[in-house]
Amino acid sequence: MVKEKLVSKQYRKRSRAGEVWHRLRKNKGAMAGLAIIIILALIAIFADVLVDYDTDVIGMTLKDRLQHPSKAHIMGTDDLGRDIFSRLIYGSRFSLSVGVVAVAIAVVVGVILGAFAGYYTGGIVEDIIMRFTDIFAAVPNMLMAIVIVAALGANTLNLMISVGVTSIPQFVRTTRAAVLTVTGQEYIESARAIGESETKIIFKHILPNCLSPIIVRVTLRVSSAIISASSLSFLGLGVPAPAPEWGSMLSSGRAYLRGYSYMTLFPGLAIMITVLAFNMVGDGLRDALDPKLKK
Amino acid sequence: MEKNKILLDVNHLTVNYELEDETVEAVRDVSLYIERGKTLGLVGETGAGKTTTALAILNLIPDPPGVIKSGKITLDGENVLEKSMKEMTHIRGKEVSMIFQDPMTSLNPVFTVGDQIAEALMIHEKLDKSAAFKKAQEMLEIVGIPGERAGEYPHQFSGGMKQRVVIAIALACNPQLLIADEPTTALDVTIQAQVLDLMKELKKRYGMAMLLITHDLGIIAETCDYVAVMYAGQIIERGTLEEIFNTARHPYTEGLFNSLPNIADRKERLKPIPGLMPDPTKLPKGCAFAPRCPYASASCIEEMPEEVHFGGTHFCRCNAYKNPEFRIEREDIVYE
Amino acid sequence: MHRYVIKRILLLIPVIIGVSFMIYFIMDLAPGDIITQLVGEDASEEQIMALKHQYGYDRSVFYRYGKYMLGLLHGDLGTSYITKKPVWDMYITRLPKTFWLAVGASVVAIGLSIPLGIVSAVKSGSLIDNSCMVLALLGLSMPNFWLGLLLIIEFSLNLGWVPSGGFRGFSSVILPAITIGTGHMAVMTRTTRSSMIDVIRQDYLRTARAKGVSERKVITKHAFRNAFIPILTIIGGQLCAGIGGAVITESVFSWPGVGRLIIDYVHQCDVPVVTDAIIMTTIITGVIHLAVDLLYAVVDPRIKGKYSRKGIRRVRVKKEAA
Amino acid sequence: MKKLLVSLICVFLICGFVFAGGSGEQKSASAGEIKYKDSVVCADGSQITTGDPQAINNLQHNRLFKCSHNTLVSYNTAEAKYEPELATSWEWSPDLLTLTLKLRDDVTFQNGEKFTAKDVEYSYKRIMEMNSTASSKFVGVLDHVEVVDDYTVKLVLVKPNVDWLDTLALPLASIVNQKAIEADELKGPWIGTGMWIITDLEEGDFVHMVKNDNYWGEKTETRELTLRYISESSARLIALQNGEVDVCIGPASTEKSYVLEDPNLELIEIPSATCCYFAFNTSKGPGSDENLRLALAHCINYDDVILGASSGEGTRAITNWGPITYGYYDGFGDYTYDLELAKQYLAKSAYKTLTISVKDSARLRAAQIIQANAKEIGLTINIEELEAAALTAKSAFKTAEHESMIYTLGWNSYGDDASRAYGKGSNTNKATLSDDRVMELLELGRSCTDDTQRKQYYAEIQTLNHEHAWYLPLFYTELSVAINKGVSGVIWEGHQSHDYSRIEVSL
Repeated sequence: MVKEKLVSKQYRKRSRAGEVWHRLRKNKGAMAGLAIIIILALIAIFADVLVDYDTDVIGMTLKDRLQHPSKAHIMGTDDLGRDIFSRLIYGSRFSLSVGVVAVAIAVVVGVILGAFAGYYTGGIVEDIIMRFTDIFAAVPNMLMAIVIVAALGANTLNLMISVGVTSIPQFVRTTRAAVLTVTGQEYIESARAIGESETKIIFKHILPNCLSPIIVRVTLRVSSAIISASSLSFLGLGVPAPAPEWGSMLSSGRAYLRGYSYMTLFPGLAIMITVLAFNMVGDGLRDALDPKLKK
Repeated sequence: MEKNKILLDVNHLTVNYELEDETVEAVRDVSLYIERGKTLGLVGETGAGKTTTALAILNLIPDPPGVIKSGKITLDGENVLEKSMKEMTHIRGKEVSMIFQDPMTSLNPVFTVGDQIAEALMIHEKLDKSAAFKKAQEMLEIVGIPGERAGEYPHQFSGGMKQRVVIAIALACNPQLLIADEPTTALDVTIQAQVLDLMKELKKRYGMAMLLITHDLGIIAETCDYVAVMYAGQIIERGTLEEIFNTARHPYTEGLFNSLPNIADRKERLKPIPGLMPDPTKLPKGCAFAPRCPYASASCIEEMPEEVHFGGTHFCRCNAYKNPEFRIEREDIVYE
Repeated sequence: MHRYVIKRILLLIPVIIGVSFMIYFIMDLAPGDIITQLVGEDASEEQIMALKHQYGYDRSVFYRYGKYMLGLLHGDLGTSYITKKPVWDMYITRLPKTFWLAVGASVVAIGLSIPLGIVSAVKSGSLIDNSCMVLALLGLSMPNFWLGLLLIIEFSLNLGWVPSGGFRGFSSVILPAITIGTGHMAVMTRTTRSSMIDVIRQDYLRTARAKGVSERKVITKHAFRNAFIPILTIIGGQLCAGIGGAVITESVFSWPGVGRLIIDYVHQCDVPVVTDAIIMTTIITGVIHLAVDLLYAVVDPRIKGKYSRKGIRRVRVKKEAA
Repeated sequence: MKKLLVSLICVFLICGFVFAGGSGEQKSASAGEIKYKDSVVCADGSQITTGDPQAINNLQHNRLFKCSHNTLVSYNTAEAKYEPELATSWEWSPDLLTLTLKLRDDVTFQNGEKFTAKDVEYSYKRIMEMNSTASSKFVGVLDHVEVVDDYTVKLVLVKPNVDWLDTLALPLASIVNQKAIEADELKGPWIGTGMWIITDLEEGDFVHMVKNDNYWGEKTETRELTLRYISESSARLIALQNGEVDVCIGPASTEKSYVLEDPNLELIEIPSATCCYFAFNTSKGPGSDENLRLALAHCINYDDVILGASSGEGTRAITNWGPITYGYYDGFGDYTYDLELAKQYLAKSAYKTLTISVKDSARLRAAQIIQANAKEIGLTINIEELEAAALTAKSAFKTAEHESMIYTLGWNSYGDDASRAYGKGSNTNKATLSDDRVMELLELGRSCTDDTQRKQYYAEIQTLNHEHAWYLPLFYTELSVAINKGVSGVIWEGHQSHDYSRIEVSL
């Protein structure tokens, strides 16, 4: 009776995921971010329903070019008479997919490499993986991405690859560090003792216990991947026209800064809000997964 | 003159920690006083509110979440709680010093120990840097550390040595009151004795009063003039060393003694107090000890016990004494 | 200590070789044809053949890389395909500009974020803290190129206070420095805050307060110095990023720095220029990282001990054979 | 909630200050007697990377070399004639294979060396051996140089070329000094005989020049001249409005109104010789199908293309030829915009899709409009965006892997310039043309001294192009330059290699 009372409500029966979700739900910023992401994802998925690609997004009406925001075009039109709002809606597809796919590439490669490097500490496997990581990490991300895109040619897939590849070192390092801590735990010893295969130990016992730092890094990395991707597009190394990638919309609005600043304002806001949402969720997740960090 | 004998007087101090969705009543209506040159031992389990009481004296309770709800703390005739931040800095370290529980973490790792001692001197004695450092070296010698080690960093010292450094910091400006918050708990037993001896010696040398917080009755027996026992934020019994050790009145105090091993009879089983201290966010209406108390009656759960005085300085808070016949069934304990 | 420094510098060598190999090959893969770039589109067959021979394009990429590395070993960074100038000269004229920009950005970032971070940590949970954190989050989420454009519109175009681009004295550094600094500031404020919050809970601050140190000094002296290491790491990282050239900001502000050098010559497939510039960046980055690591020891005496010990980098664990 | 509120406020603030753009401050022009600025700055959107006139051949460099170096002759566009520069007179041999030039005897290089015929020999030899973009103009054309005496040279050509004088007038044919180059391989070529001495060249930033007080010709009041690189057109114009620069090449078309509104500025519009055209790869694939070519020719809305690609700042091109180029002919008229006709042609074609390769944004926009136009007749167009270098490689005459592309060519004034677009083997022959009759006509034109006859040859080439639609001319880009009102003395050229050497800016 007395004992039960003493068990703090925090520890009352709830799965770990449930516990994290409970903490996350209390974080208003994270929930707002999550809501924005869900809305953006819905917009991206249903972009085809919302706007017609051929007429609204890439169809040009030159007589309507460079119109300031009005009732007909709430965000105005661009230099080829295309409705900026429609293009922004469709552009969510590119920004989100580039961010997500790029990070997915980085996660798959980075986590596997990181797990092996962390598990086979001290061996040649770790040496090779970590030296390669050092080399990749030694080149500033943006430069690396630029060189890769320049070599492969500018298109959406290559954009994803280049942003993804430059994110790999972070995941290798994060995973390795997490694996190193987990590998020291006794249940891994016992798994080894009962003779489970090493691959099984890595993927079944170690990785699931390393998830929190990886999840946090994924969310935060998606946001920077979106910025990197739109930066590359801004430099003309991204999604080829006429696709309405936000970064390239901003870039094309650059020539019309004076007098037509709305052309850069709205894509800029769109990028910022998306990135902000991912950052807020990432922050919230970090706090929720690691209560120590919270005040 | 009589009034001046009392150095520290804490009256009806109540401190809460106000968290997001709950309030911890850490200290509830605590009153205590210390005379000049005397030592008061404050005993109790972890979480009883001993440290909070001590921090309140220096007005160091972390705010938020800590709030001093009511009470008055008079130090040398002045109310500490009414002092401004700046005035407080003149009291801390000068009039009252404090030694903390864990010497491992109570020294700043990035400054040399000499600098850390000298800092107090520079603030209170207005010494310049080199003079302060010299004095710091002297202080180190006093606590038994070679003065030339003043240029070393805390991580180069062992736990016992660190606590000596902490003591040196505390005593650097000759405070009138030293608050020692479990000064030896984190140390090895052999080192404990050394540090304790050092403190006793220094106390004598400087004629300080001391508030010694501990849960170790042995230390109390060795060093204190008076003893106050805290439970769930309240002082439930207070008296001189002899009164408490020989004629403990409160069932909790009694329980504390009973849970000590008997050196004379090693085969005797320990008699721990059953149960745990109540959740400080949900204290019962009546006596906080009632759920664990072998003597508890129905009224104990309902009524908050009053202080019952047993002449002179000895009192306890227990409803059982409403019955004048009540006595604790006491076993003889030989304790030295 | 210098054993450690020497070891770190030696460790940099394989990284540089790796980076040069990687960049050289990627650049060589690039679809453009440097020869056509050089002689123009109307060149005759003989001209093209002669040039191909001259630049080793009639042989394999390994030959070209080998030749390039041989030059590098002799301290010769080679000459640009396009401008025919020594790459070193090209790089060294750009570096100071990039350097000033990086320093300017760091000044903006450090100057703003450390006070903000400290205040946020001390007043954790208050309106000030929340506002600072929201600002930091916005700064983090704002694409550099957009912020740059906004700043140009306002301060150069509308107000005419500062030049809109190019490198012309102090006033021209302001806008790009703010642009880069904002992103840095966001990260640094957050780091300062979390690091300070960790430290603020430490017992030794209570010790300091108990001996009568004023609250202000407790925070700025006792707490900050302990919280400084993560901040130092961030400063180092940002300085490195800055030296590598803030490609985006440099192109928004027509800044003649290293980043623009790289992007301009990437487009023109000038392999030596790009590879060299990236190698130089790697070296400088490595040196900055080393300097930061050495500064750790100055800030925190506990770290100094680690550097003098041997083999701290990796503890080899021998696994028993099953 | 607090956080959300603060975020919202910030967003509004950002919106606020973007839209709240006020107008820049106005500077009052001072009146009085004419005084000139000591230091003049010209801004351009392309960067200068070298001070060696023979290493490179492009517009921004040409502008520099016209200041720092001299050529033997120069071409006066306004009067359409060649004028003496370092040469005082010249004479063709009857077989059109030898050109004899008399040189000035009063010219010294900026390093103090005297200018003689030896320098001409050295310079031209250097070009031939250099293997640069400039070399291609000399290699295969000039055989050798004979120094007759100190002030007379003979240029012996491989084959007759009536346009040879034009090549000599190009900045790449500038005369450099042997001693200077031998002393300093990098900065030696900077030394010429021009009015301006290059003192500082920071590629990606600026070129700084000071006046050569020993210049042999008429000198200006200006003492220092800087060519500055500002890549962003907006930034460039802002710099002009702020008074940081005096000349701004190519203000953005949307921003021209700011120039017109500003009382201190002036907008110069120059008829351009740069033609933007659509080129089919006629050697293979869909581009080899004449029906497809004609179908596209009749469905493009050319006005939309001009509007979209150059913000309407272009003039419709009827023929793929420079408007100031020798032999211009447009007697055949425009392709009619006729969707039915276009559909008929397309029906006859086996191809229903076409890929357009483009590299930069203006061409990309043009491609997008053509893509939309073609959709109306059921022709699917894919747009492939490539790096400049990649596209160059892909569309070179020998590789020719592109299906079609949009290209711009800056036309020179001499007739044989056409072989760049039509000549077999030329890498700027983006149609990969190897039509026998066209090649014959080019050859005839090259060695024909009879004016009428030569013009007829060129007219026939253009007529053939119109009939077969190898190239679809789109528009001539319009050039504009924004300048400080006080600027004078600049020779503005349609091919954009403006001559700044006599620039003066009155205060």
